[in-house]
Amino acid sequence: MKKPIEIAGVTKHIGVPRKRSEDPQILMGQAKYVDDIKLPGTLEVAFFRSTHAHARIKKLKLDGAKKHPDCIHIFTNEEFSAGATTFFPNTRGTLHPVLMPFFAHGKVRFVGEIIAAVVAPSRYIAEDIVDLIEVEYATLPAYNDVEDAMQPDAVLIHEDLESNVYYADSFSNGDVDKAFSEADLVVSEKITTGRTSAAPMETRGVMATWGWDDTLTVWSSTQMPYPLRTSIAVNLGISEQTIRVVAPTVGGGFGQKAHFFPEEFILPWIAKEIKQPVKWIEDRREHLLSASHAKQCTIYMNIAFMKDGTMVGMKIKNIGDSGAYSQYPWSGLIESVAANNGAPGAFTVPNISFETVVCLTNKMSTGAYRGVGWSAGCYAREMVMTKAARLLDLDIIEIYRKNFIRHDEFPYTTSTNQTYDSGDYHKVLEKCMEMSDYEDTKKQPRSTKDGKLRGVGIAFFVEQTNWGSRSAEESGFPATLHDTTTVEMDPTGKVTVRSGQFSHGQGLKTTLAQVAAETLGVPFDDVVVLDGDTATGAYGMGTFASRSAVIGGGSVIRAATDVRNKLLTIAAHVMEANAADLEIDEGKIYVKGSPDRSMTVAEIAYITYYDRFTRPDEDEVEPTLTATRHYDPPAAYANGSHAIHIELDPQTGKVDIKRIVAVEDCGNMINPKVVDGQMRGGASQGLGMGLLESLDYDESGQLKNASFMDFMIPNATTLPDIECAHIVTPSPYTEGGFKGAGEAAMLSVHIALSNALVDALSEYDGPLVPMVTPIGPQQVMDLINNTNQPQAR
Amino acid sequence: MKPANFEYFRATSIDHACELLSVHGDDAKILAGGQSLIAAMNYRLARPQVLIDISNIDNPSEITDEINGIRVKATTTQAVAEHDPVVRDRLPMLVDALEHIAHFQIRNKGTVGGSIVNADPASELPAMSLLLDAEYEIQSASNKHVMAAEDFFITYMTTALQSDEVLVSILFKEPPKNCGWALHEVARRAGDYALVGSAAIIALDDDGKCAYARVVLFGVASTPVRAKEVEELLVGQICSDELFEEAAKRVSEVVDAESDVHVTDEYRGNVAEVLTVRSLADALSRTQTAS
Amino acid sequence: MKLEGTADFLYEPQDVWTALHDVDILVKTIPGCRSMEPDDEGGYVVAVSLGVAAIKGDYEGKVRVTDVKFPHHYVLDGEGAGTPGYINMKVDCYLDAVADGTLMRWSCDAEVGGLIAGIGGRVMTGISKYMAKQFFKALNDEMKNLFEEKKIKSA
Amino acid sequence: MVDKQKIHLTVNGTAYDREIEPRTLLSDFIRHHLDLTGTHVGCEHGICGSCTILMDGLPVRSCLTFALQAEGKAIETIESLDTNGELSPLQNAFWENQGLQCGFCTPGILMSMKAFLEDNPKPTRDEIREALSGNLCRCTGYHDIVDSVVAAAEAALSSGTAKA
Repeated sequence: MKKPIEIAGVTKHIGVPRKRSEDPQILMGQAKYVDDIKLPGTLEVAFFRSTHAHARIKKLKLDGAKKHPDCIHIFTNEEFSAGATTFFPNTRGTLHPVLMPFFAHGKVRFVGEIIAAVVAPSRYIAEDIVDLIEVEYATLPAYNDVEDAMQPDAVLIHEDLESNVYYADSFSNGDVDKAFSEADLVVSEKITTGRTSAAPMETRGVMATWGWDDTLTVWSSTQMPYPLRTSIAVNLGISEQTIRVVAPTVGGGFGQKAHFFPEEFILPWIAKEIKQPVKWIEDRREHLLSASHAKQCTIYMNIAFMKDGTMVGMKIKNIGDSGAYSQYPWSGLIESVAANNGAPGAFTVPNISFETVVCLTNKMSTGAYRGVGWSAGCYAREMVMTKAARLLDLDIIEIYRKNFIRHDEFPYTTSTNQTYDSGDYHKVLEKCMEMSDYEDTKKQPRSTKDGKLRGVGIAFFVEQTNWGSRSAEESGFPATLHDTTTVEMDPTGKVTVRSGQFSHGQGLKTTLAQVAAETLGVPFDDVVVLDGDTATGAYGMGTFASRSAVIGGGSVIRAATDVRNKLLTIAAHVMEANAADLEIDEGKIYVKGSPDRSMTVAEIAYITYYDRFTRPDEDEVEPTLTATRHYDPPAAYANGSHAIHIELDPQTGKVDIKRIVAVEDCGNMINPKVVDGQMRGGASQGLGMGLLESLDYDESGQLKNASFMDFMIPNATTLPDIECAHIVTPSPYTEGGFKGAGEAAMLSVHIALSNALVDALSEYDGPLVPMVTPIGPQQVMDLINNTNQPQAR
Repeated sequence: MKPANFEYFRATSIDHACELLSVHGDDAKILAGGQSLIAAMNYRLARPQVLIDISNIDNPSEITDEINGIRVKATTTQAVAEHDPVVRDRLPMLVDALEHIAHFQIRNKGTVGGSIVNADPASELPAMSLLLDAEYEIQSASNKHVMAAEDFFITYMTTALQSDEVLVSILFKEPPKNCGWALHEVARRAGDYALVGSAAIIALDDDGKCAYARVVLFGVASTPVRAKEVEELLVGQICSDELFEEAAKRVSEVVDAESDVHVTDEYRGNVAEVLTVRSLADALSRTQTAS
Repeated sequence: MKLEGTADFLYEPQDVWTALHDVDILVKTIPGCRSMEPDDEGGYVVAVSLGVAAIKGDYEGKVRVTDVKFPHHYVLDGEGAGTPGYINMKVDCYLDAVADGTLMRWSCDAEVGGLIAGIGGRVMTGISKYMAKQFFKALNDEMKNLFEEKKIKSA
Repeated sequence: MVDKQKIHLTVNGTAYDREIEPRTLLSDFIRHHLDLTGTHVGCEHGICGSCTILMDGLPVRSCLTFALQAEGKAIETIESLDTNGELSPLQNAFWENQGLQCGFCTPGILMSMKAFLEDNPKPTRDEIREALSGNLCRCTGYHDIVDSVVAAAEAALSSGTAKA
C-alpha cells in the first residue's frame, strides 16, 4: 500500500474551525435550489400514482383527463420508448435486478408507483388533470411483513422470480456451534427496526431542457451528479458527453438522494418529446410514499457469552425488507448485507455465522440513509448485549471493555474480514463516560420526586467510512468507487478546485478549499471549489457514505501536491535556489532561513504562464499549473460513543431526553466545527429513528402516515444540547489521515437511548429491554406492562 | 399538493358572510385562519367549491369583558386571545390551553372560532369550551341563536353547526373565584396534537369540601368529553388523592377511546385516567394557594 | 379497518330484512347515498357522497348481497372508488328475533386506500361508527312510516 | 374555470398589483409570481415551517395562506433581511455559529426568530427551543441554531437595540 502524502508546511488551514463560505448566499435567500431555477416556457409535471399496493392494471382511462383544455400531454408506459429500467451497472452480476420500471406496466407493486405523467402549464393544473385519470385495478394480496412475503404460498410480487426472496447468502467463520455449546449464556432475540425516511427538508425535484444542438441539461436534487449523468446516458441511449447534470443547491440528502429514481429519467425524456423545458417538484406526500425508505430489518440475533461477559460467538439471520423493487445503484441488499458484514462492530467475535436474506414487500423500495445497515444491525447486537449484561449482572460498560479491540491490535481484521485501520476504543469510551457522568449517575436513585424514572445509557460504534471500491468490497458490495479532483492555479496565482464531490449541506466548498490552501500554502480566500455541475467539475461519485472528506480531500491533496511541486520547481529555477530549500506560506515562496529571498506565488504563476524567458524550458517543466488526480483509498473505520440521560414517565411512557453526549474519532479533522455539525445532526436523526420515526403500513399496503403530521421527525424540543468531543487517531492509510464522520454521528444514539430506557426500568422485574424501534409512548408502556410492578432491589 | 379550484368571496362582515352562505349553501365553506382547512385543501381532501373568507372583516379580533365571563369574537386569532390581558387575568386556564395549540406561527393566523368549528377532538379549544361551560353565538341569514358547547360536538370534525350558519362569538364563562385548574397532555412532540389530554377545575367551599368540579378529556375519543360522572363523585367530598383516583376510574365509563397510528385505544383509556388524576391534584393544589 | 355494532328494531326479522333490502329505503337511509341502480350481475351500482365538514368525496361503486339465509343472515359486499381513494368492505349481518323485535349484529371489515388512508386515518373509524349510527336511526324512522302497524307492542 | 381576482399587497416594501387564481397559495405567489425564491416550501401542510414569512410583522405559514388573504397586507421575506449584501446581525449570528447546513429550512427559521427576538430580546435556551419547535431542520440537530439565536440576542442587546 502506498504511503500517504505528508502534508507539507505549517498547518494553517486544516483543523481550523472556520465558518463556511457557502453560508452567506443561503442566509440571504439567494441560493438556488431546483425549484428556484426558472427557464422561460417551463411546463410542470405531476404524476398519477398507484393507490393500490399490489394490483393488476385492468384498464387505464385517460380520455377524461385528455379532454382538459390545459392538458398538454399525458405519458404512460405505452409511449415511453426508452429502456424501462433504473439499473446502473454497478452490482453483482448474479443478482436478479428486480428493476423498478419508469412507468408501471401491467401491475403496480406499491402505493405511490408511477402510472402516468401529466404535463401542464402549472402544477395546480397538472394536479387537476391527474384527478381526472381513472384506473380499473384487479387487486392482489399485498405484503407488509417480510415474514409473510417469504411464505412458500405467498403470491409473487415479481412473477419472473420463484419467490419473493431474491437474495439469500450465508457466511461462517470459526466454530460457532462449539462456541455456543460451551458458552455460559446464550441470548437470542428477534429485533425489528422501524421503516423510516431520510426526509430531507427539500424534497426531490428534477428539471430538464434540450438545447438547439441536442444537448441535454438536467437539474436534479441529487447527491451524485456524475453517476446520474452516466445512468441517463445508458438508460435513454444518449451519448454521455452531450448531457450536463447540475445539482444546484440541494436541501439535504442523507443518502436518499444517492439513488437513481424514475423521475430523473422521465423528465429528460418528456422534455425531448414535447420540445420544452419541464419541471417536477416532489410534494411531501409523494416524498413519503415514493422516495426510498430505509432501515427496516427483521433480525434474529443470537450471541454466546461467558460469565465474565466475553462474547464467544454470534449467529445472525438478517431479513432485509427491500420493498417492491431493488433500488439502484446500491440494490435492495444495502441494509442487511452491510449490517451482517459489519456485525462484530468494535468487538473481537472469534466465531460468527450469518444468514442474509432480502425479501420483497409491497412498499416503496429500501435505499441508503445515513448509517445504512449499521443502524439496524448494531441495534440488534447491542440490545442482545444489553440484555446479557442484565442477566449476567454486569454493566454494559464491562462487556464493552472485555470485548473491545485494543488500540495495540490495529490494523485488525475482524471475523467478517473487515480490516480496521486505527482507533482507541477504550479511550473514546472513557471520555464519553467521563463527560456524561455515567458512573455517578448510575449510583443515583432512579426515581425523581415527581414520580419520573431517571436513566442513563451509553453506546459505542465503529463505522466503516470513505466508500471507495475497497470499503464497498469489505461491506459486501462489489462496487467501483473513486474520485477525481483537478486543481488549477491560474496566472494570477488564484486556485480553482474542480471536484466530483458534491456538497449538499456538508460544507465541502469550505473544507476542500481548506485542504487545497493547506497543501498549496496559499490563503484560503484564494481558493474556489467548483462542485455539483458536470460541466465544471471532474468525474466523481458524489457525496455519500462518509466519503467526501477522505476521498475528495485525499484527491485534493494529491492534485494540489503536484501543483505545489511544480510551482516549487519553477520557483527554484527563477529564484536560483534549491527546490528542497523553498517554503510556501500563505502565498509567499521563500528560501528557508532567509525570508528576504522571496517571491509571491502570483509572481511565479504569472511567469509560468506568460514569461517563457524566465521560466524553465518546456521540456524541463510543462507550462501552466494544473493537475488532475484520482483516489480510491483503503477503508478507514471511524468510531465513537454516545451517552444519553432520560427521564421517563412510567405512567404515560413519555421519554424526555435530558442530555446527549457524543464523542467521535474521525481521524484528523479538516474543520472541527463542520464535524461538530455532522455529529449533532446525526445525533438528531439517530434519535428520530429511536424515538419517533416509523412509516406505518396497514395489512393492505396503505401507508397510514403520509404526512409530517403523523410521520414525525425531531423538532427543537425533542432533544437537548449535544455535547461533543473528539479523540483523534489519524488513519495510517488515508491521505491526510482523515476518516469519515457523517454517518457515524447517528450510529449509536438510538442504542444509547434504549440503554437509558433499560436503566430507567432497571428496578422493574425483567430485564426489560426493547427489541424494536422506534420506542414511542406505546412501546414503552407495552414494555412496562409485560411485567409486574417495581420491586425494591 | 395544490388546492383544487374554488370561487373566493371576501366577506366584509358576519352578516355578509351569512348572506353569501345562504346563496351558496352546501358548496360553500367559511375560511377564517385556514390553518386546518387550507392544509386539507392542499392535500385535496377538502374541495369546497366556494370559500367565504371572514379573516378580513372589520376588527376581526375582539375580546369583551362580560359579567359572567369573556366573550371572544370567533375570528379573533389564537395569538391575540393568548396575549389579551383580560383573558390572562380572568381565564388563565384558557391561556394555558392556547399556548398548547401547535406553534406560534400557526396561532398568529389560526382563529379561536376556527379551531372550535374544525372540531378536532384532540385540539384544545373545543375541550376548553366544555371546561368553561362556553356558549356559542351562532348566526345564519335567517336567524341567530345560542348553543351550549356541550350540544355542539358530534364526532370528528362534525358539529351541530348547519351549513348555512356561522359561529359568531364564544362566551367562555369564568369559573368560581379561587378555583384551581390544571391542564395535562401527552403529545409526541411539543406542538403536536395531544395523544391524550385532560383539563380540570376545582373550587372548594368554606369547610374545604369540593364545591365545584369540571373534568374534560380530549384527544381520547371522537369528540372532547366532559366527564360529569367524575365530577359528581367529587362534589361535596373532601378532596384527596384517593378520591381523585377513585373518581378517575370512571373515565373509562365516559370515553369511548380510539386507536390511531401512534397509540391504541387501551393506551388512551389508561393514560386518560392517569392525566385526570394529575389535573385534579394540580387543580386542588392551586385552589389552596388561590385564596 | 374493523368495526362492529348492534342495532335494535321493534319489528320482526323478516320486516327488518325487507327494509334492509328495499332499494328505495336504502337510498333514503344510507348516509350520502345519491343513487342505487341494479346491475346485470344481481348487485347494485351505488353513488354516494361521503365525508365530514369540508372533507367530502364522491364514490361510485358496487354492492352485492351474498350468503343469504333469509331472514337471519346475509353478507354485504361493497367496493367503491372516488377521488379521495377507494373503499372495499364486507359487512356481515345477523338478524335475531328477540323479545321486543329484532337484534341486528353487524361486523364490518373495510379496506380503505388512497388519500384518506394516508392522511385521514385518524378520523376514519370514528366517522364510520357515526355514519352507521345515522344509518340505523334513519332506517328505524323509515320503518315507522312504512309499517307502523307491524310494530311490536312490547309489554 | 374560475376567474382571476385582483390582489394588491406590499412585499419587502414594494407594492404589487397582480391578478391571480383564488387558489394561489401565498407561498407560490411569492416564489413564482414575484420570483422571490428565498422562501422555501417543505411540506405544504404547515408542519415544517420552511415557508414562514412575516405578514404585518407576524410570522405565518405562507403555505397555509391564500395569496388573496394577504390583500392590503405588508409581507416580509428572507430577501428583506440583508442590506445590499450586508448580513443583518441575526443572519451574521447564524453564519458565525454555523446555524445551518443545507440551508433549506433557514429562511423560515430566520423569519420566525426575527419576530421572536423582537418579542423576547433576552430568551433562555429553552424559550428558544420552544419558539423553534415550529420549524423543522433535518441537518443541524438544532443545537447550533440555538447558539445562533443566543448570539443574535446578545449582539442585539449589546448594540442597544432589540431589532435582530
